[in-house]
Amino acid sequence: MRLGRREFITLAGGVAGGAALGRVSLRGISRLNEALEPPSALYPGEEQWLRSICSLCSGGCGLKVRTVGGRVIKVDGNPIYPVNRDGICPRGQTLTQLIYHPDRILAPAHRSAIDQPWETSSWDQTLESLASTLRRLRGADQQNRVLMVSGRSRGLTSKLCSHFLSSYGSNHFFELPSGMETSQRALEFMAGIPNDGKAYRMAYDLENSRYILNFGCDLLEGWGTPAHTMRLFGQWRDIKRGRRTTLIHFGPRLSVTAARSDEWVPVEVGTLGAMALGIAFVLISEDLYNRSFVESFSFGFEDWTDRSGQAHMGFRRWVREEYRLSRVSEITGISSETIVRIAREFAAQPGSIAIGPQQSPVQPGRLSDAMAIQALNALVGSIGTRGGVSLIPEFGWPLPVADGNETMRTASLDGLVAVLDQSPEVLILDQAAWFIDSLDDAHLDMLNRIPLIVSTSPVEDATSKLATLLLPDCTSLESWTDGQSPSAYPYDLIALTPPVIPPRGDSRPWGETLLALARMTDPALESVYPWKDMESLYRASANELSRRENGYLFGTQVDEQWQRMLERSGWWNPDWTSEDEFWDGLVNKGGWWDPATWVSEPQHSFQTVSGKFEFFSQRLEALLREKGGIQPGLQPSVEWDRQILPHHADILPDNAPEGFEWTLDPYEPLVFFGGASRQIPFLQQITSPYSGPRGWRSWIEMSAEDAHRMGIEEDETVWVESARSRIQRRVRILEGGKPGIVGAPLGGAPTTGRWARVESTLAEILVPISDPYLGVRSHATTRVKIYKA
Amino acid sequence: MARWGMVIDLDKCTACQSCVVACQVENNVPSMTPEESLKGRNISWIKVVPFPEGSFPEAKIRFLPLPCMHCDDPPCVTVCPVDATNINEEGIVRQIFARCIGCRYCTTACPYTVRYFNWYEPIWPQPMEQAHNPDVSVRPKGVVEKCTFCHHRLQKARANAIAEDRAVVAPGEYTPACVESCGPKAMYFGDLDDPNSEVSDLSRSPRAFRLLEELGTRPKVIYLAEGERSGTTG
Amino acid sequence: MAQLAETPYPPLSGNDEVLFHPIERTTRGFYITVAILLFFTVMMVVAYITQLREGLGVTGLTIPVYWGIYITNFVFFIGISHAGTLISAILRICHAEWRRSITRAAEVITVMVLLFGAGSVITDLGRPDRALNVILHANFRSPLLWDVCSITVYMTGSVIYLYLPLIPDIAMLRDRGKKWQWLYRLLAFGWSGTERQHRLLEKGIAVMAILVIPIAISVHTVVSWVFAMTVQPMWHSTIFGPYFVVGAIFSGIAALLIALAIIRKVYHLEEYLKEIHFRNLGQLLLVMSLLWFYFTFAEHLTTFYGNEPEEMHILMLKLYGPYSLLFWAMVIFCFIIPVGILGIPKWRNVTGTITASAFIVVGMWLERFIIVVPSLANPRLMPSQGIYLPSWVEIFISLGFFSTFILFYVLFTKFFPIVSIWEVKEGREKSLQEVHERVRTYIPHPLKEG
Amino acid sequence: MADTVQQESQEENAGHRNRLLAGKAFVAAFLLALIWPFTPSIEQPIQYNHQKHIAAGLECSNCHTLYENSAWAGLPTADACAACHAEPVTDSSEEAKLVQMLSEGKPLEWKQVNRVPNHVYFSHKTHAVAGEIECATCHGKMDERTAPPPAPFFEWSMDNCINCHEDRNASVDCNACHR
Repeated sequence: MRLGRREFITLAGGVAGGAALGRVSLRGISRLNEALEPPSALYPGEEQWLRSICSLCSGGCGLKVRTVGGRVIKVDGNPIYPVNRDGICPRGQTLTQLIYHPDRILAPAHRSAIDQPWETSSWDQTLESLASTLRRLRGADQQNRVLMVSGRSRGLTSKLCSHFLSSYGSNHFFELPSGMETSQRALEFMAGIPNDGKAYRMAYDLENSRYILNFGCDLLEGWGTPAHTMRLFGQWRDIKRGRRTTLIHFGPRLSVTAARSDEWVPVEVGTLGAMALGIAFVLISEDLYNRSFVESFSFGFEDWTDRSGQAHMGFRRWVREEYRLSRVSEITGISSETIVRIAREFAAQPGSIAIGPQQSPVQPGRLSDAMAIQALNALVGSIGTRGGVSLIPEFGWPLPVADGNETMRTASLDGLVAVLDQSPEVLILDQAAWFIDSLDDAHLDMLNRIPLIVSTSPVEDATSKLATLLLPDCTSLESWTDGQSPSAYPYDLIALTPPVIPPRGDSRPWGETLLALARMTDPALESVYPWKDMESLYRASANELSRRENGYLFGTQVDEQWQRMLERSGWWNPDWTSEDEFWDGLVNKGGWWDPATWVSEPQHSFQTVSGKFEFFSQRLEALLREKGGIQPGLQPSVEWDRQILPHHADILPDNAPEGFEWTLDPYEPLVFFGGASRQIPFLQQITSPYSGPRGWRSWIEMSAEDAHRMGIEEDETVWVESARSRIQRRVRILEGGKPGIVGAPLGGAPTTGRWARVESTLAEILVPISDPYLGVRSHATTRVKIYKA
Repeated sequence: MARWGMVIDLDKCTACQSCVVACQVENNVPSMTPEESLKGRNISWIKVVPFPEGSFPEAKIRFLPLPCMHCDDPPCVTVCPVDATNINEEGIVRQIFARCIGCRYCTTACPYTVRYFNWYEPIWPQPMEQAHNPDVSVRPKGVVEKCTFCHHRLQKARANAIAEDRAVVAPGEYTPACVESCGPKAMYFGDLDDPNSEVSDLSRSPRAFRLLEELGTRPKVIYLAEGERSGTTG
Repeated sequence: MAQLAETPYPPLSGNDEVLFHPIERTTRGFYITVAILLFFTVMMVVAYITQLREGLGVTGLTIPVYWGIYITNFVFFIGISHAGTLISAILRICHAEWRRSITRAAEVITVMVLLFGAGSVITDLGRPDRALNVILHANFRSPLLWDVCSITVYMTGSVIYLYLPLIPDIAMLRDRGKKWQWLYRLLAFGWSGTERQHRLLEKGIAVMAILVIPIAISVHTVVSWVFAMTVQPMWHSTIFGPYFVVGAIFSGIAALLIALAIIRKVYHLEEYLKEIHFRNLGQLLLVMSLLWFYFTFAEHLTTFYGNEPEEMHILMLKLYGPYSLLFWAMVIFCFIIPVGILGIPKWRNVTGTITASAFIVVGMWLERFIIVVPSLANPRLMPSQGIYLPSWVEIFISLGFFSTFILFYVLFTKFFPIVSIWEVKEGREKSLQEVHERVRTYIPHPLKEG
Repeated sequence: MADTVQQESQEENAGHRNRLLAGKAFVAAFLLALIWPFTPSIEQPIQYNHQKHIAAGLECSNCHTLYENSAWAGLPTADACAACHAEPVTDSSEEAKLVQMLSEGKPLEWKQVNRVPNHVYFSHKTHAVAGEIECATCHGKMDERTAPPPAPFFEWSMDNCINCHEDRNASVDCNACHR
């Protein structure tokens, strides 16, 4: 082919054009690529690691917070915080999502009715309007028409809340029950507490327990302090610690705890007490119980005669006659072999402990069951010993006021509902989403009649949905935050951290709001609380604490060992010599604690009538006498003893109506523990580890056997109907679950905010069962029928 | 050169999923809208997978935290048509988000299903983007992402080591977010090639096993099977 | 030689004017057809724009079903592409004289459908804007890149193979001097029908015919390797290569038969596409159906006897589980119905073969779906996440792909003769003689013996 | 076949050439259009004079406080400026602007000039301290600048990064930089 000039130009042009086009498209595509990139993050800025305390549940874990350029990036466990030491539960991790939640309430707001739009207003205005209402009611001597429900059960702000209400003149303060109330009451009845007006709490030395009989507690789903319990669980199974701690779980539902225990004993619903007594039967009849403890330090084990000459049945005979293995086996549905085996293991070594019964705000368990469980602890001598259970003085932030009286903390849901009947005028919901969660529609109607509902939630939640006045609190990272020994934790501890970031928007710590409210309501109140802000209140409180002569500022685990060793040799080497030093140490180290709180030598002086551990609680007897007995007209007799000795009583009627063949067992999953956190997307994505990430709506758990029989598929919608009402739920099929048992989580989809979904609450169908002794609900297990929607 | 690996003690795991959230927060993983979440499109570089065993009453549920296995012979790396995923000398399998074309061949080739795809532009409802970790890129839509063993933490640790004239990253200096957050301390992380490290010690335990070992992927995440219950007599 | 001159097969003559009709006369039916097809194309564009803007989230794909009907379409389209080039090349090499009027129709299918095969993969990409990375940062260890290579080569080969035999026909159109002169002039490449040009063309076609066969086989083998090279249960199979190739030829022939039947009917080409074409292709289809069944059977039986839990799980889902309906439909469509119809010589007519073909095309699409989805939907370490259902976006894009493919095909017939005119003419003029001569060479020569 | 092409009419050829020329022009325009707008110039709130400040004895780390110990260099805050400029020190109009802003309590919003893509991990500490790379290598001679740079001195492309890494034997592992 000849190559002329023209052809050459054509060719060259083509080549050049093609090459240019190629280059250009490549460039263009890379530009496009850049354009499609998400916008570059904000300019980073300086990185800091600060300390704080988690406020998402009553556990109050220590936090290590990473901030970059003044923004909270990551929250982790504080390695020197003794409760959680490094570890943290998933909820704590989501503080970033809470702080920067798109539905954060950033300024006070009010509305005339709940169907009206919100109007934001200044703090002064808003507080003044609330204060004027409070003044008016006080003037009319109607202080009791002011109610406060609080979601914080520990810490100085909580104390301030209850004290404020009592100084104001109302005695309707309610706070989140810890769920340990029933166990604690049982222990108080049997082991007694000093009558010195101080607060006491029950504590377990689980760190040193070797064999744990867990009667229904969801240890791994938010029991006590989630991160602490998880740390304990890791320690129980740490190969480096030598012996592994055995965990036996009793309960009808295949919970995460049941699944992760060494053995799951799927007892029938409401038979935990019978199970405990069955084990007691084996211990007694095989002579496996701790003879030295029972003979020297217990009362009511053998038959006895009271001062009036009335013969009483001893615990030994009671158990041997009433709780024979065959009967227990029949009640609980567990074979005698299993009961005998577990009882022998339980008695075989020191450090055995029985904990329970099952706990949650809706099912705190029965007193009689709890007493049966504590009786087991007495039989193996685990009261006050290493690895055992004890009642220790409640130690926390002192409120430095002259008059230390607080409103009695009424922790029962039923008590609260009763007050709602008395036409209250002001209801303050302080982070109380848990409370709304446990109410059914009828209760909510009652709430709707209250003229003024105040919500303090930092984000839109169930309380802000009901409220007509918002006083936005800030999260614990935005304010001075304290911590103290969480429930069941065996050591005295207080902690304090300064704010990590300034409050977002116009939110304000609730404690400071209360101080301001006190100032505005009444000069008398102002004189009680002379502090301008929480920092100065903490300072005053810390000064009181600095006068204590025990404990240490937080340190590493090595420090902890060393301090224990010192204490054992009778030494105490304080980290501070003055109030200022104490304050500085407290703020710098994050807190103070006493690693030697737990007395390792058995403490065998009991503050009971007999001065011993009472299998037959004379204090309970006195109480019953005062109340006129459970069954009116019943005279002291063996029948009388029956009511006082630990015993089993059916909670559900035997003859269930036709078709109501399932038992609904409500529980709190870890992510909704304490009722809040529904608005956090990361938590909605991990609601249950059972069936993968499928949150954003509530569900029920059904055994594979039942589901198969009913032809129900995973994720299918069904009706759950009780004698009261019916609700819809999605089904999660639980491979290996106990047939006839339906697990139902409390909590579910967010009720407000951008991700709100309409869902009927579980409370709608629950039929609460009251404890005959305490007069409050003990169970909410409910007979239901289930059919396809 | 270190060979980073993880040991997960299944005996200690409480299925709390703290690792899952820690990872999401650390690595700027977007949380899904409820609709997407219900479609099963959650991205979680580590997830807890239940393995029910046996039927009532002898039922057991084992929970398996499942991050990327960082296989020594990763099936995902060979199939990527554009070299967007690779394994480096230290055995970390990574995704180069800027190169990925989103063909999802790697996600299908991975026998562990631990690679995730960005179905949409990630959503950060204002002002949640404030909490972005500046050390980790935000992935655009249409690319695959996966666990990186928190590689950015290694980058930082190494930067520190270099600044302090150390040749290697000290043990404990580099820990992924999941391991750091684990409450029961069921997760361990370190250099598998260092015979004295905790992970290499644990990897030789009789309880140690690897997932789907028979596929020849040689995972660097090693599980410890559940321990035996203590004897019945003290 | 003298004897040959006395052959009783003188050249035939005939008028092929009818073959120009589709190009030169436009009917109302054409416009209606195009309008309908365009509608789906527009819907496809709308759906794709939605997907580009929003992301692949608008599809029904989830974790772990990362591949759905886009990939199914990809495998299916690439399979269909074997209709043309491969069949026509084999028939050419074998000197099967009946091929003359069907080769063009077949080759066009290949070229057109390959576009959509490749297009399916692009559609499936999360970042189509970065598709060029495949060239810029090629990783040759990836079977997907082998695909890119072999499909590119196949595409090039098929285009050349389509184009070469098209040249004399284009020249004919140019010489008729009607519409689109410039186009035909450009494409005719100066064809004047000289002896030298004919020789070159024949040589070119012959070379391409031979080249294209291994390329075609490699293409579908490599497509199968995309799956087989992973360790996923029921993908990791050694016979996937031949299995896919057989399936491809199978579906290709079926698609070709449907195309032929439509062309025959619409353009009144009964004289060119005779019953015998359908009968012959029908026989081929019957053979492929049996072969396909053999492979399917072998594949599943091996899995069943191996009894490997992961594989068995997927197999059981296919046989009895949520995919059983599709699975058994596939067996019926691809084996029972075709064999039932084509096995009876009387039914191996136009109606019979296209009925079978229609079932086979659907059945083979199902086969691809059943290979892609169940293995993904049930990964080893994850509880099943339900069944994958394609979203409207995927459905519209798939429908659009089919309709646009048909549209392109229709447009092709509008510009170029769908039956190779010169080859038909050549056959008429020379082949009787050639066949006669060729057949004589096969026969043992009795004359020499005497 | 070439014979045939040559036989095309002259007119046809001329038309062909014109089309070709038009095509070339199009391509050229396309190229220009794509390249032109992508070098935006960055305007800072204050026309800061690096030369003057460095001559007066300021160190890089006085304002870019983080560069020696973190991944980021850090941009000066209003407080840093206020340390000297609470009251005017010179009669510069830019300074007056600054003093005005400081007195009004307005934040000083510097615009980031050098920006690596979102998917890159770049540590100033590693480069400047451990790698002992002069600031000027990437940022140019800032001590000679009297006004803020409108565009990056260094082109932040992967090729440029890798070239330098190869020259200095630094890691070219993808994971060393991609995040």
